[in-house]
Amino acid sequence: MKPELEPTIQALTKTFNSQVNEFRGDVRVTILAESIVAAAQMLRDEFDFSLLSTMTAVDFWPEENPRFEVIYLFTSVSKILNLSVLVQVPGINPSLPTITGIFKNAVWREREVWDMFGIKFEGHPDLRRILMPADWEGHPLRKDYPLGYEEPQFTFNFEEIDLRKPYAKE
Amino acid sequence: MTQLQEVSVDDIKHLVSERAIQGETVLLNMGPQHPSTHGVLRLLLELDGETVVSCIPDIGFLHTGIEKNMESKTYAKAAVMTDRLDYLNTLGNNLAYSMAVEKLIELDVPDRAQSIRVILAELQRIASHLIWLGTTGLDVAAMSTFLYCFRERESILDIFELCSGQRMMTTYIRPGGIWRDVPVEFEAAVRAFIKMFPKRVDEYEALLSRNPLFLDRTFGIGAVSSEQALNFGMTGPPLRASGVKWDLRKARPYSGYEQYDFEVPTRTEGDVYARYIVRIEELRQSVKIIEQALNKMPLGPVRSSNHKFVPPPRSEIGVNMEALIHHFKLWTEGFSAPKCAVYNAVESPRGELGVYIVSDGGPKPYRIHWRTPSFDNLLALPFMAKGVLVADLVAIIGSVDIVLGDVDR
Amino acid sequence: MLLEYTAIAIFIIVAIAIGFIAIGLGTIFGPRKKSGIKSMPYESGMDPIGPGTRRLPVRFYLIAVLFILFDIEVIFFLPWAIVFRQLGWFGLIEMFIFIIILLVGYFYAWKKGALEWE
Amino acid sequence: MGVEQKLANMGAVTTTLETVVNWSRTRAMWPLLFGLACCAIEMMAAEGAHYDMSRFGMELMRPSPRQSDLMIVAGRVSRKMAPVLRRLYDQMPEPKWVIAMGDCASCGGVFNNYAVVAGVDEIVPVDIYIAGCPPRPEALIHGIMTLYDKVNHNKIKDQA
Repeated sequence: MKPELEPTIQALTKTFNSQVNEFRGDVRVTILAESIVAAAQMLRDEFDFSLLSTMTAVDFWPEENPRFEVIYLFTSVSKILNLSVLVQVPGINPSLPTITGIFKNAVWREREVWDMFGIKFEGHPDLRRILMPADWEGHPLRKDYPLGYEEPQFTFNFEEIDLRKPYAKE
Repeated sequence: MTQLQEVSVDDIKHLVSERAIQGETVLLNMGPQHPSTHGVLRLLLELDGETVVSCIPDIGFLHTGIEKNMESKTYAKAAVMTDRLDYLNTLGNNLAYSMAVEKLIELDVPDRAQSIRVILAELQRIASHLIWLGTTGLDVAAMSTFLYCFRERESILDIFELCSGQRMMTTYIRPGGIWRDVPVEFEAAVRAFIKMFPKRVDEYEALLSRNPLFLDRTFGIGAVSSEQALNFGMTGPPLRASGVKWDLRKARPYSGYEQYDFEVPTRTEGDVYARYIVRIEELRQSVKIIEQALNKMPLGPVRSSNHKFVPPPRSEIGVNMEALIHHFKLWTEGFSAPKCAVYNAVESPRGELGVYIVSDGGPKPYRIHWRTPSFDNLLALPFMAKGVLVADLVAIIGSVDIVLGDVDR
Repeated sequence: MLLEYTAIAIFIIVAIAIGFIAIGLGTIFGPRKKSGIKSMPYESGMDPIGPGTRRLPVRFYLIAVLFILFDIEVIFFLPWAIVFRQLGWFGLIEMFIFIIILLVGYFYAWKKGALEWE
Repeated sequence: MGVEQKLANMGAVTTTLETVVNWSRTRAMWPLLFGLACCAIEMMAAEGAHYDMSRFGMELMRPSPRQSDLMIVAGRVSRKMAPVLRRLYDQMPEPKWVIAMGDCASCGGVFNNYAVVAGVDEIVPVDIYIAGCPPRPEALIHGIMTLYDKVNHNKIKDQA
């Protein structure tokens, strides 16, 4: 744990009840879903975490209640610090407040998390699918979404795959 | 004559201004197949004559689900997929992924492998910048730079082929070091390249830097201030061109970068010309790094000897029973990582390339997220493109240097 | 006298013939297959939005007129350049006056801002 | 249809006509500028000065499908790109050919998941498959040579 990170962690744990754990030098603070906007605002203004490096989600599928875990990774360019903030999100109609007001690059990151995991973001300017085609149903990066593995065509199973492969007519 | 399939304006009504709905401004698709979008990027442009009123990027045309695919492969086999992410910076992807896995399982890397990794990463940075320079030259009607840049890139690809047998998708940097030692001719080839290359960069500068046509097309266009750049999440040359001195090789040195002295070129204007100057300067700095790394390259093993995670060399398998067991376990089931999450970032030619691995204790990564720089650099395009001529928009897309494999993953 | 004209006539005939042969072979031997999508306007692979023909801003027209103006001026140089020797000083001065008149027009357009895009 | 379909079986006349027509088609076959992913970089390297694909009549990579005869699908085709690819193929004038460059275009390659079309032959009829990930520029030029052989041997009768 870098010494400069101490005041930030104290401030975070004081204002929002949060657990802090550290692994291999990365500090991770877990806070509640409602307070993410305030935390982001505080981190950017008071502690100069001016760059939202990335924002993504992880799907712990069999567990139902906190099924998703959304990770915000903040970087402070001036103090060369990294801090990741975790938010637990339930599985049934998951939703989170948006932080696009604070960080502009959250606009696309949140659209990607919506597209890949189906987590809604209230207040997002235009929450559309970003990577998948617009009429795609299902959210691919969820654990219960099939990989879409098709059996590759080798010599031994060439004929039967050839029959059902939809070749393009002229 | 079948009826013209027209996409009516009202299903994108919430994105464009109302002048488009009345039909005053033209809605044009600078679509997935376009010579100057550097890949399959679709820009829905709202044009008033030649000036761009608003530009709405639509990405995903090269989304290949690499993150989902990697979840079904073991750590060693997932390394092969990392090359296909940012296909101009294949060794940089390998480096980011290998260092993340090494951080996850606390694997040591011998010094010789560290310096070879630095040499290859810097050579890959030069090759990537050369493609950027060639294609941006093409976009701004300087046709000859394309041929010069690809001539130099061929000599870099010969070096990659020399040590790994493949030109682009080498997967040469793997968790625990590099795949095998570089051949004897490697050092001579790299020295020859370093001796020849600075003169070639002066050739490019002579072609473009003080060329009035190039200056008219690039000066003062698409300027981004440093606060806006940080707020958009831009990293790499576009951020350094806006005046923020943020380079991961200096900020958080990895793989031995702290031993080499090189400057991080920055400018303050943040426009297309500033990004051009920053990248041209980075070409020279990379040559300096390669030279120092080559001089400091120690002898010794190139891959960690911890055979729980790294497959033993083939010579040992026939002789040593334990090595055979390690080899068999690693290549069938793979090593299992502790249950935790790790983030590791590397400076790619486009910016901060980070890998976030969540592991559940099994041999396969539970979730891999790639923080790719082009995804955020592209986000600033609509802001830069407001009120700009279409020809300048082409120069701006070139200057941001996006790679669609990086954006769509 | 007649000989020169026959030379020019042959030249013109051969030029036209080559043009027709090149295009004719293509239309005769080339397979053609009409289809709805093929006749649709190409917009880098996507569906065109809105009607194709619409009102264009006036600046395009302005640029077009200026181009035609100065292009015709260049065409007038060609016959002058051929008989340049025979005309001698008279031709030179005549052509300078012609150029100066057009330069006046050019500066007028420049100062009025017709060349600026905005 | 062209006149050659009408006088299809006139022995010597059609064979010499055939060779002339096929010869003319292989001398300046302009590819469609359609680079998708990594194979596009190798295609650019093949177009560059070192391998110089323009020695084989491919001087110009035409961005618009109206002026191109050959579509080189260089890279992985995602589900979102498939309709665009089919539209571009339809908008190319006859006679047209398709080269599937690289494993991802030929059979989905490394990516066997929901997002990638496993092989471009599900969308457009492919003439030549080039293996390699990415195939070397020499492999691309070898593919073009095989395409020229194919074009030189195609009969006028079976031209739809």
